[in-house]
Amino acid sequence: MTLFFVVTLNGLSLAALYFIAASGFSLVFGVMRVVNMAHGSLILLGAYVAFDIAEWSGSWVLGALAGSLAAALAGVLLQVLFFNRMAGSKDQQTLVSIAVSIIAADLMLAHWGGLTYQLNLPSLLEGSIGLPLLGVNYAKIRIVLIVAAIAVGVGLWLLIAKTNLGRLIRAGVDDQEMLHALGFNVKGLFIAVFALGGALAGFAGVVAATALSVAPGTDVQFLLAALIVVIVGGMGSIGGAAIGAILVGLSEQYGLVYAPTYGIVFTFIIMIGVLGLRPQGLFGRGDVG
Amino acid sequence: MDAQDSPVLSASNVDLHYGSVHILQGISIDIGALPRAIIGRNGMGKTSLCRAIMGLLPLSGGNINLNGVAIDHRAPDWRARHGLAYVPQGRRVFPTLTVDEHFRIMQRGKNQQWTRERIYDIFPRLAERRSNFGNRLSGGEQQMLAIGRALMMDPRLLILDEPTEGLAPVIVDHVVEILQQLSTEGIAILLVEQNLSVAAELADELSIMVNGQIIDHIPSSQLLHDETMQRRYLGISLDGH
Amino acid sequence: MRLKLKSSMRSVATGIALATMSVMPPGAADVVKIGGISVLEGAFAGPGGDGIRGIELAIKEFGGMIAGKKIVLSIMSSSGAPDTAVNAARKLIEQDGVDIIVGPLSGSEGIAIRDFSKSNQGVTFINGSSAAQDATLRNGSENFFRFGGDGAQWLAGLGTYAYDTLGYKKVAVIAEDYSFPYTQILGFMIEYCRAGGRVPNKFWVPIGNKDYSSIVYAIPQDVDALFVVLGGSDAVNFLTQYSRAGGDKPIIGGTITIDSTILDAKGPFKKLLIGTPSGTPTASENDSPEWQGFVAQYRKEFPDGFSSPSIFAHHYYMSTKAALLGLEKVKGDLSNNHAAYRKALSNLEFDTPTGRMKLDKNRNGIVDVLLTQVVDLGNGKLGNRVISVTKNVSQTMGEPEAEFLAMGPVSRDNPSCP
Amino acid sequence: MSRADIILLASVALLLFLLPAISSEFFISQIATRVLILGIIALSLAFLAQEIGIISLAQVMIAGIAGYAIALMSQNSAGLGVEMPLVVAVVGAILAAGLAGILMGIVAQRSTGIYAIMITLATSVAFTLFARQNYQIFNGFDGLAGITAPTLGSIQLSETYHFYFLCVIGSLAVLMFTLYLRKTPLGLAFQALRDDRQRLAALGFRPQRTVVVAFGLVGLIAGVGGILLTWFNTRIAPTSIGLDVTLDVLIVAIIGGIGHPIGAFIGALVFVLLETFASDLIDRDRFNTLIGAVFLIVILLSPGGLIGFGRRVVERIPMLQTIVDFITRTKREE
Repeated sequence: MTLFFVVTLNGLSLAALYFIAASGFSLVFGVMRVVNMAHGSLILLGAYVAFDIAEWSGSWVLGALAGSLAAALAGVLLQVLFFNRMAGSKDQQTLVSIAVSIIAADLMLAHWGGLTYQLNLPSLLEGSIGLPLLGVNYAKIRIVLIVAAIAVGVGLWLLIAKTNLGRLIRAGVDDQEMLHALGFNVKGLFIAVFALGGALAGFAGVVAATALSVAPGTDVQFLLAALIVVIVGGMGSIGGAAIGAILVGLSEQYGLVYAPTYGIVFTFIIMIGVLGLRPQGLFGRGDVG
Repeated sequence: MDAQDSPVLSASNVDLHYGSVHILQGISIDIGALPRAIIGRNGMGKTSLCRAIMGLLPLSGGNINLNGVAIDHRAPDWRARHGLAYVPQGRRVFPTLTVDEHFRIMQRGKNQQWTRERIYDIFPRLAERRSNFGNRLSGGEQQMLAIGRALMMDPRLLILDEPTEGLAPVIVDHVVEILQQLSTEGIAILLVEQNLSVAAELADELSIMVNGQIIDHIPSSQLLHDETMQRRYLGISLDGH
Repeated sequence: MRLKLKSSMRSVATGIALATMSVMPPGAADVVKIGGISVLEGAFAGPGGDGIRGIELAIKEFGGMIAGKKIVLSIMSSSGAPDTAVNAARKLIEQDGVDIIVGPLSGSEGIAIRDFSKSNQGVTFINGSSAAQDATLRNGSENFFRFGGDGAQWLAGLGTYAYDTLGYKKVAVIAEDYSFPYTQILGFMIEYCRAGGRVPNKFWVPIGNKDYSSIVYAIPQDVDALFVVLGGSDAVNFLTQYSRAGGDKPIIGGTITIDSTILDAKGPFKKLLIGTPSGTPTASENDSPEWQGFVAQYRKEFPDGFSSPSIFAHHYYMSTKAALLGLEKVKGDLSNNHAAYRKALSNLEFDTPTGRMKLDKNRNGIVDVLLTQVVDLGNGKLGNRVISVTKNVSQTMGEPEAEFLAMGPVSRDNPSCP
Repeated sequence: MSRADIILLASVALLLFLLPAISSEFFISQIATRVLILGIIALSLAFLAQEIGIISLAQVMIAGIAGYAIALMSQNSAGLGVEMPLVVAVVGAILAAGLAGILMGIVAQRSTGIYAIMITLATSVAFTLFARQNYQIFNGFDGLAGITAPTLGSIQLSETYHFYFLCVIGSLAVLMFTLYLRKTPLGLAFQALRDDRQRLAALGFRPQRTVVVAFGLVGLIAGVGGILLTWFNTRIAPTSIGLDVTLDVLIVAIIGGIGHPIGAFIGALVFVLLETFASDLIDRDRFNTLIGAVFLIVILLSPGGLIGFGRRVVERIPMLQTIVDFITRTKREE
C-alpha cells in the first residue's frame, strides 16, 4: 500500500513537470491557434542556457532566469520571423515549426554536444524528507515540483483572468482586427504571448534539467508529452492541461511499476480513448479545425 | 459644409479594389463639426468606406487626411490613437470579456476625458450588467458597449456603421439621442445607415451612396418627404429596413 | 561482380544525373574506399560522434595510405534503428562504392548489418561497437567481423567480484528493455549465479522512459546491491532519483553506465558514480603504455573530444585499424570477393590499446577485459581505475560452446537465478 | 480517370520503365525504388487529406501492419508466425492493412483537424510501442528479419531491377486506383464530406461511415507500400514504423502538396535525394540542418507543396500553359 501511495505521488510530481512543459504550448495554441512543434526545442534550449549560466555564475536562480529568458527570446524570434508572416495558414505554421525543430536540434547538438546535462540543485532543495504516515523518504525536489506546477497554473489563470494583458490576450483571440481598430498593437501583443510561452518552455527545461537531466532527444520527448497532455485535456484550456498531465503522469508511473512490459502503451490508449469519445479533448472547445 | 469649419477628416478621390472588383470609386468627403450621414443600400460600399478610413482596408488610390495630416500609411491602431474611433457593423464586442473588462482595457490614465464612470452615467443599463460577458448581452446593450468603448478613445471623430441595425425602436431613439448629445459636445460623427429616419434625424444633409460612388447630397428634410426620390436613389421607403 | 560491372557501365549517365552529388575520386584504382556507419543524431549522437573520431584516428595513424593506396573515407549516419543502418550501408556500397564498412554502433543495427552482409559478398563488414551476442554467435556471416567482442564479454570477472570480493549475495537488476542490456546481464549473471549469487528481481524499463522515481521505491530492501545497465541520461536520471529518495544500496554498473560518455556528462549526479565497479575493455586509468599512448593521440587530435576516449572511439578505432592491417597483409588485394583479405582478417593478431586481439572461428574477438571502479580524479573529473584484468575472454565466457549455446538466446528471462 | 490523368500516367509509366536504361544501379535501388515505396505510403496519407480533409498519421503504422503480416506469413529469422503460400500472404497482408484502416477509421470517425492528427498519431505510437515490447508475435525491438521478396517461376523479385519494376507496377496500380476512385460516386461523397459534413448527411450519406470507408481504402494503399517496404529492407521492426518515419511521410506528403496523387511521389523524390545526399553536400555533421532548411524553404516558398509550385510556374510560362490548356480542354470534352 505504501508503494501505491508513493507511486501516486510520483505520478503527480511527474504530472507537475508535464504540466509546466505543456502550459506554454497550450497558451500559445489557445491564443494564436498555432501548434508550435518547436516547443520541445525551446525547452531544451532553456535547459542548456540555464546550465551554462548557472555554471558561470554559480547560481541556480540566475541560470533559471537566463534559461527562461533565452527561450522567451527564441519564441519571439519564431513569431517575428515565421508565424507572423503566415498568419492565415495554420497548417503551414505547424510545418514551419517542424522544420525549425529539426534545424534547432542539429544546431544545439553542434554547440552543446551529445552529452547529458544536469543542473545543480539549490542546496535548499537537496535530499529527502520523511513522509508522515508512510514511513518512507521522499525527494524534496519532487514536492517542490508539484508546488511549482500549481504556482504556474494559478499564475497563468490569474494572468489570463485578472490582468490587463490577460484581457487583451482574450480580446485578441476573440477579434484581432477589432482590437487593432481600438488602438492596440496586435503584433506586439502576439509577440508578448510568444515570449510568455517561450519563457514557460524555458522554465520547463530548467525544471527538467534539475529534477532529471537533459540530452539530445529531450526536445522530442517533452514535445510529445506536451502534445499528449494538451490533446487529452483539450487544446487551449489550462485546466484541461492540468487534468491531462495528471492522467498521463499517473498512467506512466503506475504502468512502470505494475505493468512494466506494456505500461508504456497505456498513456496512448488513454489518449485514444479520450479522443474517440470526446474528439475535442476533455475540456476543449469544439471550434478547432 | 460650413465655411468656417476646418474638417477633422477629409477623404479625396478614394479608390479601393477588392480583387478585381472596384468597390470605392473616387469618393471625396469632408467631415467637420456637423454630423455627416451616408445612406445607401446593402453592398454599395458603405462598410468598405468605414474600414478604409479606419485603415483596415488598403486604398488603391486617393488619400485621407486627419486634421490636415495624411494618414494613408498609418496602421489602424495609430489612427485610433489619433482620434478615430470605430463602432463597426454587428458591434463586434468581445465575447470572452465582461462589460467592465471592455472598459478596463481602454483605460489609459488620468487625462482621459471619457472614463468608465462617465460611460456608465450615460448608459446606466451597462452599469447594471458590468460583470456580464459580451456574448451574454442583448443587441441594444452590445451597441451601447460598442459605442462606450469607442468613446474611451476620446475620439475627434466617431465612425458608426449601421448602429441601429436590428434594434428595438425605443433603443434606436436612445442611441440617436446619445449621438446628438455627443455631437453637441464637439465630437465629429460619420454615420453610415440604411435607416433613413435615423440618418435624417442626426444630419441636416444626407450623402447618397450607390455602387461605390457618392452620387448626390440632399437636404434631409427634402429626402424625408419625397418618396419618389427615395425610391429612385435608395429603393427604400421611410419604414426602412 | 556483375553488380560492379553494371555500375561502372552506367557511371557516365550517373555522372550527368548526379553531377553535383556523386563522389568520384580520380584514379579509382589507386584508392581504397572505406565507409563508416555511426549514429550522428538524437540521443546516441555523443557516442556515435566519438566512434567516427576513432575511425579518423586509425586512418591518420597510417598516414591516410595503405598498401600504396590512398584511403578515402565516407561517413553515413544511421538513427540507431536497424533499417537506417542498412540503408546507410546500401548508400555507401552502391553510391560511394566502398570496399569495407566499419560500423554500426548499436546492437540491433549490428544484427541487421550482419544479415545484410550475407547478400553483399563484394564488401567486407567490420563491426563498430554493436555488441549484441547473436550478431556473431548464432547465424554468423562470412564477411562480418567483430573485433571488439560482445556485451557479455565486456563484463567478464564482474559477477565473481561482486559475489566473492564485495560479498553481495542478492542483486536487483535495473536495465533498459532491449537486446544489448540482455547481453550484458548474461555476462554478469553467468558468473554471479554460478558463484551462488541470486537475482530475485529484474526491473525492465521501457526505452524512452526518463522518470525512474517509482522503480526506486519498488526495489526490495533485502538486496545487497543494484546492477544498473543504463546509458546516457537514463543512468543519470536513475542514479539521481535513487539518491534523492534516500537510496543507499551500492551500485554495480554496466559498461555504458561507467563509460566516458557518462563520466564526462555535466552535473552533480556524477559523485553518485564514484566507487561503482564494472567491466569494460576501456578504462581511463589503464596504465599500459599502449592505452596511454592511445589516449595521448586522441587528446591531441580531438581536444574537444571526451576527456578519455570512450568505448565507441576505441572500438571504431580498433576495427578500422584491423581493416587496414588486413589490407596491408594482402597488399591491398581485394580480388575474388576479398577472399585473401578475409582470410587475413580471420587470422589477424595485433596489439590494440586494450591488449592483444584475435578472432574466434565465428569471427568474434577474443578480448582482454578490465574489471574497473569509478574514481574521483579531482577537479570534478571522473575516471575508471583498473582492479584486475581478465585475459582472452571468449564469447562463450569460458564455457564449452555446445553447453553455452544450449542455454538458448538471451532474453528478459534468460538467464535466471531468482 | 480523365484524359489528362491518362496522359500523365502513361508518360510517368514510360519514364519509370525507361529509367533503368539511363541510370545507375545505385540510383534504381537506393533512390527510385525507395521513392516509389515512400510515395505509395505518402499517397495514402495525401489522398485521405485531399479527399476527406483528414490528415492521418496512422498510415505508416498501417503499412507496418501489412509488413508484419507478410513477415509472419513468410519465412523469417525469428521463426515466428506461419509460412503461407505467397498469394495468401500478400492478399492477407493487404487485407490486414485494410482492416487496420477500418478500425482506425472507426476510432477516428468523429475527429477532425488537429484532433484527427493526434488520435491517429497516438494509435500509431501505441502500436509501435506494443510491437517493441512484445516478443511472442513481433519479436520486440529487433523485429522480424530475413524476409526476401519471393521468386515467381524463374524471376527473382528480390533482384534490384525486378524489384524496381515490381514497385513501378505497384505505384501505377495505386495511382490508377486513387484517380479512378475520385470519379466514382464514393469519391464524390468523400469530397462532399471534406467540404461540409452536414451537407453530406443531407445527401443521404452517413458522414462517419464514409470516413471509415475512406480509411479502409487508403489502408489498402498503405498495405501495398508496407509489403514492398518490408521486402525492400528484408526486415520489419518497430523502428521501421516509428515516430520519425511517420513524420518523414508527413513531410513527403506536404512537400509534394496534396493537389494531385502524383505529388506524393514528387515529394518522396525530393526527400530521398536530400536524405541520401545531404551528407555529401555539407559537412557530414550538419546534414540535418540542411534537410531542415530545405523543408523550411519549400514550405515558405510554396504553400501548396511542389505541385502548387509547379502550377504557379506553369501559369508564368505561356507555352506550358498552352499545353495544360490543351489537356484540360480535352478533359472538358469528355
